Amino acid sequence: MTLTIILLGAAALIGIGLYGALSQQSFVMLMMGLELMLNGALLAIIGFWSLSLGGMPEGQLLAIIVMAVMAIEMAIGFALIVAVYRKRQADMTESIGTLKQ
Amino acid sequence: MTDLLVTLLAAFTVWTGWRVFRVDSMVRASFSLMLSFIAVGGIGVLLSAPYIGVATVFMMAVEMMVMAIFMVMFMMNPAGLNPMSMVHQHRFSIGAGVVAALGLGAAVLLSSPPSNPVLSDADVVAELGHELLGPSMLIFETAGVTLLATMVGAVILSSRQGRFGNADEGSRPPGLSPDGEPAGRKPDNGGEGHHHHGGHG
Amino acid sequence: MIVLLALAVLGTLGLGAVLVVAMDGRIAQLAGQFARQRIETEAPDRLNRDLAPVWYLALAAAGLSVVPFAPGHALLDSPVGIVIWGTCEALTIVTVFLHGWAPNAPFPLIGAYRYVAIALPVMLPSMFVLIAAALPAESLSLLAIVESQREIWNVARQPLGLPLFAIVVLTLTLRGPMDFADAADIATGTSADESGSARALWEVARAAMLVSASALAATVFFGGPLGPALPGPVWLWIKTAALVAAFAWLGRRIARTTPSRMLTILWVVLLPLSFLHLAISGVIAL
Amino acid sequence: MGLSSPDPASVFAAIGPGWQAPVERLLARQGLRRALTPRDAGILLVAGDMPGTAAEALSRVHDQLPHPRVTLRWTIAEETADAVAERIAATWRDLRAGEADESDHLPDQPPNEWKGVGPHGQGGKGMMGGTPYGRTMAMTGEDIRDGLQLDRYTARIGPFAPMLPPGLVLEVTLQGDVIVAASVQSPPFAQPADADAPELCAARMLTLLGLDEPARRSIRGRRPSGFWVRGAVPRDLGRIKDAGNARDRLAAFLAGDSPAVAATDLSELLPGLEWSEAMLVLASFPPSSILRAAPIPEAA
Amino acid sequence: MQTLIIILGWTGLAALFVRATQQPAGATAPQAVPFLGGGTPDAHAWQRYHFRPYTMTLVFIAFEMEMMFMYPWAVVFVSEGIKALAEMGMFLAILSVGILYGWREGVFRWQ
Repeated sequence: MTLTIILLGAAALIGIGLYGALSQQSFVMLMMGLELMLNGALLAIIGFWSLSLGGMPEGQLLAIIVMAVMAIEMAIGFALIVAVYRKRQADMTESIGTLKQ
Repeated sequence: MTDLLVTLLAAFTVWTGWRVFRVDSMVRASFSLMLSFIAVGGIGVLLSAPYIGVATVFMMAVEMMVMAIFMVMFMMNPAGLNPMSMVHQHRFSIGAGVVAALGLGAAVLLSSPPSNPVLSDADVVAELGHELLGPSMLIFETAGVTLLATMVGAVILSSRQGRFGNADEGSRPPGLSPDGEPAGRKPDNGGEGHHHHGGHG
Repeated sequence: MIVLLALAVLGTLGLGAVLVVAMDGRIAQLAGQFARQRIETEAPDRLNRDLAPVWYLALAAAGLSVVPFAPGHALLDSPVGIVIWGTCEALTIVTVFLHGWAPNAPFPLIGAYRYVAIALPVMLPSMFVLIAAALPAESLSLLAIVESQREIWNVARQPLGLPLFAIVVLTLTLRGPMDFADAADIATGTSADESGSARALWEVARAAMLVSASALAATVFFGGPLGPALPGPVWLWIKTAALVAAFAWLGRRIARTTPSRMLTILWVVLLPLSFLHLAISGVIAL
Repeated sequence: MGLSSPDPASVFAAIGPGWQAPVERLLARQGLRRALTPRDAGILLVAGDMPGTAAEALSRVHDQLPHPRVTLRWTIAEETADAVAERIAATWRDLRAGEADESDHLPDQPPNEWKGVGPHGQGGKGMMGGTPYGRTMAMTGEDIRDGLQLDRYTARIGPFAPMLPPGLVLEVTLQGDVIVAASVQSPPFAQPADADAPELCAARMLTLLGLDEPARRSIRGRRPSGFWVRGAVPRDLGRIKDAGNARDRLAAFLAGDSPAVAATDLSELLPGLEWSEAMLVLASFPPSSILRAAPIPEAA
Repeated sequence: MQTLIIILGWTGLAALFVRATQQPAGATAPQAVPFLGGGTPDAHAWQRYHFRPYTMTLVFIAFEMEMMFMYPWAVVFVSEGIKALAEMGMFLAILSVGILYGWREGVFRWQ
């Protein structure tokens, strides 16, 4: 019962995150969507670890890894945004295509 | 009781997650996302994962603070003084989001994961510590290397002054006195860069 | 028992905040301010303006809740007490930022960003110091940290800890050398456009946070409720009051440098010092 | 110190020509407190005869005080500081008893017409256009330090800003908290040599360093105490030919000297500095040298 | 559960306290102008704020992840002994390289 509620919440978070990541024109808002999807993943991991896996330590480790992925995604993502903005004065997702030249 | 609290927190995390894309102010969007993470952390605390739960709040408070800084830095109209909407392929995105949520939700309802709750007297923090230093030692050290690569990558990408001097010459600030050295950042950086703390000539 | 502990936290916070304000000689001043007009700036973020002092007070109370008032008795008897305290620190940064962001005015905005730049790296020494204190206790719980100090207080066993933590306390409470949010050159920064009861309330919240942080320092470095003859809570109060006085005195005496320079100092001097502190504490604990 | 300490009168000082030193000495007294922002004050102390150019700014500062508020004038050189302190204390008692208040000087009008425009009544158009809630939004521009073209915020600061010399109106353009352009709109008010007194100059810098109590001690002619006072000023800040840097000048002030500083053009001195650094540099000049540095506007 | 209820309780109490002590905020147009020493601004203060140490914050969030590993490490430090010291020493040494690199590139000050 508890696990079902948690997993439904996680599914909704992933859905909202996917919507945000696909629909936002701005790079930073797109990253919000990604974070939200990872948030859903985190929620699901916590639920599984606690209610279905009997507290395997690997479950906690996985949650930490998800958080590390978020941190890395943010650091590299924002650094990329700064680099793009410096070149193009824009933070739109479209402008990254023109950066490749 | 626990079920009720978990339901409330799950509803809260979904609602604040939705608010992220509905509010105009970037600061509110960032901290709405932070509230979403806090609710997830709260669920963790409820489900006898005290360390992971609290640490989620701890890490995400910091990360969303940084998120807010960058959101305000690079978004037009960061405070949402004018109402705005910066979306593309809107219908498709809504469809994708709904399909993903419904699909995952259906999978959840149809499957029946084994019920094997964590023992209430288990010292989960110590277990994690032994795991980190024992079987998962390699993961732990790999994470260190990955984080190092992240730091170096972030510095290279975002910092303008490269290894061989500034990427930008020609925008040197004026001197502190008419014929003095330039104010602001000096182009000659490198090993002793930290000596000009405020960076003034 | 829980009710008793909750009352102890509330009483300590309330009376302690009064004590802090009294030590600054500002009781009458703040009392008068509560009656004055509260000015609203142009197009403010009302929600965050009203919530910032709420968070600040709630964080002070939550931080104090993990502090044991007697050996074995804390309101928040959590196995991860110091992580909860670290979370309070992180959320305090958010709170101060929101306080400066909300009025939509230049000086508060500068203060808010300046504070974030300084307070984020300050979290690193803070975490290292608390983790070092957890090493001999073999637990993240403050109850265990108190128990581990029965023989010798951490202040003697880990000498670098208290000075490093003093910086953290001054940052969290916006005092003296670390008061980058409310500096004089930006006309009291995040509070520059706040008047009357809102201004006084922010001062009260700062005072409450000082009590909370001092109580934590008393627990981590001075054995908290441990002591001869007197009951545990009394020892905690004595130690907390002494630390409050010490931190307030330090805050009035040390000069504040420019934010850019302080940032460099934090990363280049204080972070290696906290590495060193952790290494020393680790070797001693083995 | 202690529970019995009385409520000091909270005074925001609008200092006119020639009154900087007397006002600074007055507000360092026991029982008085110099507010750094009018939001924190109950009494507006107007010292000296204000030139007509500063009248509107004075009204603006007056209106920014929260109610209840009272204006006091100190314009007669014969009136001693003791007498003014008495007057302030009496007014403060009235104020706390709720027996005095003043209404706004300026009309209650928003800076721009905006009500009712736009889909949410916010007054702006599109993403960045119009005047939402009565003001425009800042626009991007060149940056002189790291080349990220983010918003430039332009404002006129002064003549009664407590961190600037009285009378100085600076039009500054900020990117973040770094000054990217500065121009002097009106020079500081002329002050007699008394304002250059080393203990006053030291007190101004000590206030910026967060040492309020030592600053008051310095004004009262006692030795200010504090840790890391000189060291807190960055070493390379505000270096001027023949007059050392800001740290040297602070050391000289503390030792009781008032170094002569050559005139420097503020619009060249300030850009590139972070705001707190800029304020420290300005405070490290005696008022007379800032007056010489500011260009005299063409005779009106 | 107790943890959660206590923290929520403090938040509620703080909100009640703030509600009880605060007067309604309001101002006339000249009162509401942000304080600039008598001067006036051109635009809203809310802007694409050029936060100067932005690279520092990126290094910070990467470095701060190490805390996640350090807390559980601290709990088992004494029981694992010298091995724990060595492994964490290596981990911190790896991350310190990043700090040193950032320092050398001058990211720990206002850009």
